[in-house]
Amino acid sequence: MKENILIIGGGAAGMEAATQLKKLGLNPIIVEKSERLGGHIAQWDRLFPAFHPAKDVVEQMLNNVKDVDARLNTEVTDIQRDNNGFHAVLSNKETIDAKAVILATGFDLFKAERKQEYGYGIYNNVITSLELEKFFKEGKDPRINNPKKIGFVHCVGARDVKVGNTYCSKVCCTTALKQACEMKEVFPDAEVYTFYMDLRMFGPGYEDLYLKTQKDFDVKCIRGRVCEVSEDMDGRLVIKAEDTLFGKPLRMTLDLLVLMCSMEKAKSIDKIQQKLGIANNSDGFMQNKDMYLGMNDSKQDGVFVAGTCTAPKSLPDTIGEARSVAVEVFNYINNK
Amino acid sequence: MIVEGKKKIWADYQKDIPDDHYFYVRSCIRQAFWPGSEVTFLDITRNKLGKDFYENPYHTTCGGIAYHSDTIPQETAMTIIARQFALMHESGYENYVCSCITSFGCYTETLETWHEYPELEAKIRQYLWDSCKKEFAKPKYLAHASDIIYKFRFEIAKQMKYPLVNVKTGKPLKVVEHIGCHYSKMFPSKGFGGAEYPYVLVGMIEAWGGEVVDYPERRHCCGFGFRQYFVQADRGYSMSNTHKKFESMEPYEPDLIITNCPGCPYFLDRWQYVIAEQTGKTYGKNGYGIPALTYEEVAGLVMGYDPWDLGLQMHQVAIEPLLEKMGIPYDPKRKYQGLNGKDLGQPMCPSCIKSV
Amino acid sequence: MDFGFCLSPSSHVKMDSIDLTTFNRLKETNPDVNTCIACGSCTSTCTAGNFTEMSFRRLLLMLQRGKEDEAKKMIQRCMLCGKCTLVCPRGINIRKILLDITR
Amino acid sequence: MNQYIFHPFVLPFVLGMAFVLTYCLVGLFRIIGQLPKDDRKKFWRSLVTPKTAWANIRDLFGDCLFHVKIWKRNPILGYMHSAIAFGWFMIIVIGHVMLFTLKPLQDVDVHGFARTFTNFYYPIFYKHFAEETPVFAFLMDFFLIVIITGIFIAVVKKIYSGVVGVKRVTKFGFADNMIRFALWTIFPFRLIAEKTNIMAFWWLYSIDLMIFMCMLPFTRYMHIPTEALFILLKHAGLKPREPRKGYALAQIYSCPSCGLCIDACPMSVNDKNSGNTSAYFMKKLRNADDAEAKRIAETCMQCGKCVAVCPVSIESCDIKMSQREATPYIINSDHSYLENVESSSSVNSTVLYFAGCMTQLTPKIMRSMKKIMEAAGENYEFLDKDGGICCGRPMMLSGKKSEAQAMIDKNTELIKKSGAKKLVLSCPICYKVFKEEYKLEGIEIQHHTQYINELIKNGKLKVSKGDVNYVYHDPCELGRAFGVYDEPREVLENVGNLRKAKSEKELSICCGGSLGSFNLTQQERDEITANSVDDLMYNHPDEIVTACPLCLKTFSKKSPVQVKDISEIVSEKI
Repeated sequence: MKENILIIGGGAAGMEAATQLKKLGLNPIIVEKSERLGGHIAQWDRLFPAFHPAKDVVEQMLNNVKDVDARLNTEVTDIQRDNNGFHAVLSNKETIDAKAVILATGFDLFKAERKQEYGYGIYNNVITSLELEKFFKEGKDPRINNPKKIGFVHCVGARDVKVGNTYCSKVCCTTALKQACEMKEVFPDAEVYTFYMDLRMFGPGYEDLYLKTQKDFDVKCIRGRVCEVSEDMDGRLVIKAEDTLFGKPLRMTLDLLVLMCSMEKAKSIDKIQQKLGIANNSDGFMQNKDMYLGMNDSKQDGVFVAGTCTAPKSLPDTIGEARSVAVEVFNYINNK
Repeated sequence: MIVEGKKKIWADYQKDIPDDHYFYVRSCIRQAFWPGSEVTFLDITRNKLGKDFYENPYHTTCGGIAYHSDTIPQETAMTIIARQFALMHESGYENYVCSCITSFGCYTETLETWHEYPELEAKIRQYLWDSCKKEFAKPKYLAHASDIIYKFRFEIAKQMKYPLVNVKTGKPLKVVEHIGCHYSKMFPSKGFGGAEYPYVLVGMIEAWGGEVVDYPERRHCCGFGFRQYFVQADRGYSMSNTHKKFESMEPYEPDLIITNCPGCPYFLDRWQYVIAEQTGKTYGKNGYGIPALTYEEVAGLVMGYDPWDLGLQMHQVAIEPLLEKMGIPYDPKRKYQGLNGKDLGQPMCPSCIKSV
Repeated sequence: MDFGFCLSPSSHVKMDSIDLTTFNRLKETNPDVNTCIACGSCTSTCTAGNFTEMSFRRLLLMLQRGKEDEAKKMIQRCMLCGKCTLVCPRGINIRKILLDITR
Repeated sequence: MNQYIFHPFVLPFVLGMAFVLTYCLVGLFRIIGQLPKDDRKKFWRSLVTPKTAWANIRDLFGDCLFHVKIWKRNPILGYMHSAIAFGWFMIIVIGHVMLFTLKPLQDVDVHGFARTFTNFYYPIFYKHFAEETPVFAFLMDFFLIVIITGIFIAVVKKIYSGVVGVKRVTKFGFADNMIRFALWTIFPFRLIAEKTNIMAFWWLYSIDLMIFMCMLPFTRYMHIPTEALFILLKHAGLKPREPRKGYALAQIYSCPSCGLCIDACPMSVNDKNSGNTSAYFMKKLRNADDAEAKRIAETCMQCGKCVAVCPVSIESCDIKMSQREATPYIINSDHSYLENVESSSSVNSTVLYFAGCMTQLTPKIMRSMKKIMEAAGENYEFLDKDGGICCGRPMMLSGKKSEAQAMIDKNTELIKKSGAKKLVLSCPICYKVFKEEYKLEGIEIQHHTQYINELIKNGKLKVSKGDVNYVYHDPCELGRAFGVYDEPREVLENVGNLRKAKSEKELSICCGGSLGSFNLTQQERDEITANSVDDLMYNHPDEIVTACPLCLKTFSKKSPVQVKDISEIVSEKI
């Protein structure tokens, strides 16, 4: 039995699902739209909560899928159901027949320009969390020029009806604290502030990271959401927030502002999703069959979902889902 | 209130108290506030219970007031304490018992600090040598005097003449217990029953027939809080704390408050008068206040000591109603006579709270 | 008798005895008063808050803690410009609530 | 023999006519009496001022008789209305003309009072009483048939309103339905009566007329007699001061409840909200339902589209404002702290730029304006670089004029102190209040669309043309309020290609963010925004352009393409 399983998306979820499916004796085929596997996580430098190099994890995952059939720079342009399962047409005109489809299409990072009051793309020194991660990885970014005062804004594009995203993006809190610590490592003299609405330290070791952030790295956490950013004469950023615990509006001049952008379901899959008949939830993420026991099943027979296409998730969550989807698919093929 | 839960906590916080041979140190202020208390304590323990209590006439203050008021550094306070320990050592005792709660707190803090930082102990040893040419040994046991009474509460009960019972109704008296903050709030394991639900006074009340009143502000400070009280302008804060406690205990109609700290009975007693003057409100029945006694005074009362010998006339709040409830005979004429028969003088007649 | 000191008023919010009529009335017409997550966006962007103590976040709390007089005093500073409504991540109709408080 | 000159079946009609005439006369005195003194003076003067008198004549004919505005909206609707109204008017006129030419059937000479009284009903029932000439007979029959065709359309419209391009119609109560039915049956009855001369139909015809006239004052058909007065009052330049008195009352009676504003209102995307449109507002006022009128007045976004489409030009936005003023919120505003506010700008610039509260939240506009003014070599200064005072318009919108004045005064002081000759605003909300309420003599007030257009026209600003397809959204307070439609479009033509939205200019749809409404929830606003975006995306533009920071923020949430401010577009093309 060497059934084809089409996996759309070669990020953490896609790679891990492929690894497990291979082990289970099936033939996974990854279709990835970018020129490499690894997804968002490959752009990351270190992972929370323990500052583990992302490279280690990604390399291991890549190593696991080196025998897996993967099509890079390729997108699924059309997909149809037939008697044998699914018939997919790729952008390189190739066709694939598969018994089952796994949507592991992940997320798009919220476009920070949409929160115009934060001035991303307008002011020089406003960057996103992803750009900061690139800076840690590559060691240079013209906008990060020995800053003395650095601010992190949580919940950019999350928990905000004004951009239409009312959900919590789950990982940005911890990411912000991790990056705040890393900034202190790079610029020990800098003052680092985070502006949060709630700090949601839900996972193992996360609360310890929070403690470390305050204790060892002297990062100052201010409970209040930044609502306006402007630029002063010297091109430094003037931010306005309320220190809600102190109960006063606060104004501060910063050299660098990092926006913790939220996750949104990847838009590029919309067309295929429609063809497969997979609806979205009210938050824009894909609907699965059931929140508890059917989290990897879609409402369509033979179509499975894994990873952040259904909701914001951390890397361990995603890997766990990828493994469980492999089992689901295995059982599905065997019971056919 | 789940009594089992409390009992479990009480069981968790127990400590061993040696049976005999104690080195006793007095409190600076209790002797002035409640001159009968320490005398009664020694009389009960020595003569009624037959225990060996040694007092060294050279002992001084522990430095606690100055320390908590930030007027001397910790090293100085520790050196004073080291000298006390040296006196004990010289006298051949190793069980240290102090009458004052703040002292108890200071001693505990010092011993714990030395335990964590032996180099500091060495330094203090040097200071003591330099200043007094004395050497000290740390006590084997450290106890507060109320711990001793707690330990022997059943022996006292055996000799009891007037239990904490209302002779007219036959019902147990409702007793509020108030523990000095420094007894166990800093080191919960050093007090009977821990910090949240101390048992030391509850044990006495239960053993002597009373009923403990549990009220919402039971944990709250009496209002002494060194710095609040010392500055006159801040004294209102001190009184407000006391006020809060009384407002909270009032609905339970307590007959009596037992305390184990020098300051607490003082503030719980005197502020009742000031509150009455300022607000017109008294917390006892019929215009009287609620008597706030020390545990020694209560022990003395139940064992049949004469109230005036116990120094109960030193209380602002009249204790006559309590004596009548317990059925203890007293001579009203002797109230303001000293032990030598001379007139002590009467307090200025309060306009609100009844003094007789 | 003057002792040179007196009882200090309690600083506690007495939740058992506060009057929540205004807040409850407000809740009926504006259920979203309950959805505030106290992020402070309204306060920080407030045009009047630039010059005064005006803070809608605190104002809501005042009403919830029975400090109606303080709340009404604070409202007097409001310019009704609507910036707060624009930045609220929970989409609370702040201007409407401000106006309804005094009804 | 007088029996043929008079027949008892005319009595219902005569009674009805007498009633309605009395009612209208009393109403006229009442409305005029309720006008404030200065307004009344203005009114009398306007009647004799040639300019307004001419406008009166033009509109009386154009609107009351020929219904030009309805024809413009929708020809079928125009025909329907004209057929009934103009047709009826014509048979009344022709009937009166006939009165002098026809011979009674019974050759009886009627004189004096009897003659005058006869005039009253004679033309209405002439076929029963007189012999007709063929020409008149043809005319009368022709117009009667025309009326009946109009009624036919009306009946069809009642069943399916789509035939006249109307999605939603006003829902009527018992009285309005009843009088409509009376109106519809009057003419068929007359036709049958005239052709058959059966007495029962003459009776029915007369009774129908009575029902119509007696009910008229209590229904929407009151617009027939009132509209003329409303036109006169409007041309006198009055503003409604109180929501149910004087000028406003004339408008209330003039509203025909046609419901054209229901489809036009942006709120109607949600059927639940179509009850909050102007037609219903006027109805609530007419029925003296103050609580509902107040609620609707406060729900309205004040976008002004209902006024733009109204065939009678009812100024419902103004009436809603007067309703808000009538029962203002009691805040007891205290803006004494404004005294100490200082401007962050220095003196001695010719152009003063006031960003306003909303623009503080869209820094791109401020930055673009800065770039533009610098590129044009202007001597400029920002008034509220460091955050300023609200312009006062939002306060006005809550009906609190005097409170708004505190801010207006302070801003006026700051602006005058700067010595600038020109004030440029980015926010149409500010623009409206600056134009209407601020007294800034010698200082030209421009919105940045006008300002940029001027800079490009006089060559101060050089821009390059790209090939991006733009669609322009007219902000309500810039477009409908001040007719600034061409300047932004000219600017955009200079930098790219302009595509048309489905609804443009005075018909453009509010973005949904409006500060005007107090009651709309976020979700309701989102629905409006989505609808407005759909309208703008009609011709598949690459980018949506607007000229209001509030529109910009509102659209950004829902738009599938980039939304930009016009200043941003221009600054990209310098």
